[in-house]
Amino acid sequence: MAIRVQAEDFDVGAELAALTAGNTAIGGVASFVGLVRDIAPGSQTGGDAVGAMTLEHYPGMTERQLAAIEAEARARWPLDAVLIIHRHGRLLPGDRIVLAACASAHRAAAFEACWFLMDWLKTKAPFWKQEETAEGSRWVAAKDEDDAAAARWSTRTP
Amino acid sequence: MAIRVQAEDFDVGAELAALTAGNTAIGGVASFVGLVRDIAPGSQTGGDAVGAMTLEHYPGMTERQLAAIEAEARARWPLDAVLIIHRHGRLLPGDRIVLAACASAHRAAAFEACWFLMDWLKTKAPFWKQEETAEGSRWVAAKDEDDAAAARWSTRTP
Amino acid sequence: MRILYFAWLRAKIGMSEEEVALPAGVATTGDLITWLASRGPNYADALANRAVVKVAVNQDYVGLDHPLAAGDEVALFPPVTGG
Amino acid sequence: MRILYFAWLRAKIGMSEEEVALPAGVATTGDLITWLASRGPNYADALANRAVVKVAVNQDYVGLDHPLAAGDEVALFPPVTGG
Repeated sequence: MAIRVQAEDFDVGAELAALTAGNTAIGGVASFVGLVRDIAPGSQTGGDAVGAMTLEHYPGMTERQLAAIEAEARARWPLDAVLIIHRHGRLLPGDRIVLAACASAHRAAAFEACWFLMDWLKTKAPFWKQEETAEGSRWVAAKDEDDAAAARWSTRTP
Repeated sequence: MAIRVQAEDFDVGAELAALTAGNTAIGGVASFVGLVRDIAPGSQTGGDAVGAMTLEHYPGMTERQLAAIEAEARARWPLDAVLIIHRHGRLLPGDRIVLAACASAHRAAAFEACWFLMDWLKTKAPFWKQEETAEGSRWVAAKDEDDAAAARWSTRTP
Repeated sequence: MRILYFAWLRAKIGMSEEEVALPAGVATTGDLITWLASRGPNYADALANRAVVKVAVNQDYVGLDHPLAAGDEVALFPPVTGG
Repeated sequence: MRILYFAWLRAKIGMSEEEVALPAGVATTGDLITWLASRGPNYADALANRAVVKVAVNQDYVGLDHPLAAGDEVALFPPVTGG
């Protein structure tokens, strides 16, 4: 199990290399890196410039939920290694927010599992984004499309 | 366009960082790193240990086909940046073979496009693997599952 | 019972956590929210739209019919927006 | 016309490329393969199973009915196995 919730940035290359080190049965690693965007896509006014973002989280429950999501991925797909790193605190546009990675002998399993991790994480891990714009701070609203993305894994049999 | 065919290894973290540098409209980067496995999964005898692998390619056509695959991905999904690096020459188990990465404002587009790149690359880019085992060298056989994986993108409308 | 508030629920209520004795008649998470909403305009405002209030008990998501015990850690927060 | 061979086709034929003058009667890629297969046992062996011979002309995949011109670069190779 590899779940980390931290304020610090992470080194994607080093993390992915460490994930597969010593296991030459791994055929590939699918990963996703989420970045802070400078435009608030879900804002009601639309397109406001975002100067910074603060990620609040629920210490303890966050790690617990991420571990549950990882366990679900491991139950659904044949994975050799899984990694989720999620940052909290104040971040600037272009900063890395999250890294999800799945290593498997099979590329389809790696891709599906990694996508699943991101979709579930988006709707289940207790993080909340507050954006700073010229008009002040505001909480990012949850997106219906994220609920839909998570829901499609409920009925899917990989 | 970012297509590279090279003998040298690549630094995944540096490549992904360079891919998104200066573009804060990017919400995320989906990527896949393919590695040399120490077992030949598609071998007829099955499960022979692989000591090394040599990747032959068709210089010129390889770059041309990879560029065509990238162009197809950009036509199908809203992508901010695309990168394909594929190595040739002799590689050892655990070595990186290929990196495919897609950056987009939208995570679904990044995941789908990256998966598409890998599936098409596997069946269209002129590379051939020759494995070294205790019984000698042999050419890796193409897999029906790779044809099936590539074919599903023919009818899919993202 | 420890109650935690996050994001705009925390901001509207004006605190990140509080310790409360489980009041008589409060048996479930739904009862707790109804009771909290009666405690003042800040609570009433924060809890006005129950559809956007998520509840966790002892760090697991639960529904509004979840039974409560004295030592529980209850958290109230809006839909999550990480990743 | 330049003809390139890759992977086990190269190994069986015993060379990676050759220059040939387009023979009379060879109008298409299919004609070319039939003609090549008649040139000796190494060619016949390499080209025995046409279903696993891929053809590219000027670095694009083509079928067996593709017309040939004198200056073409033709490549014959097995199904690809990169990635």
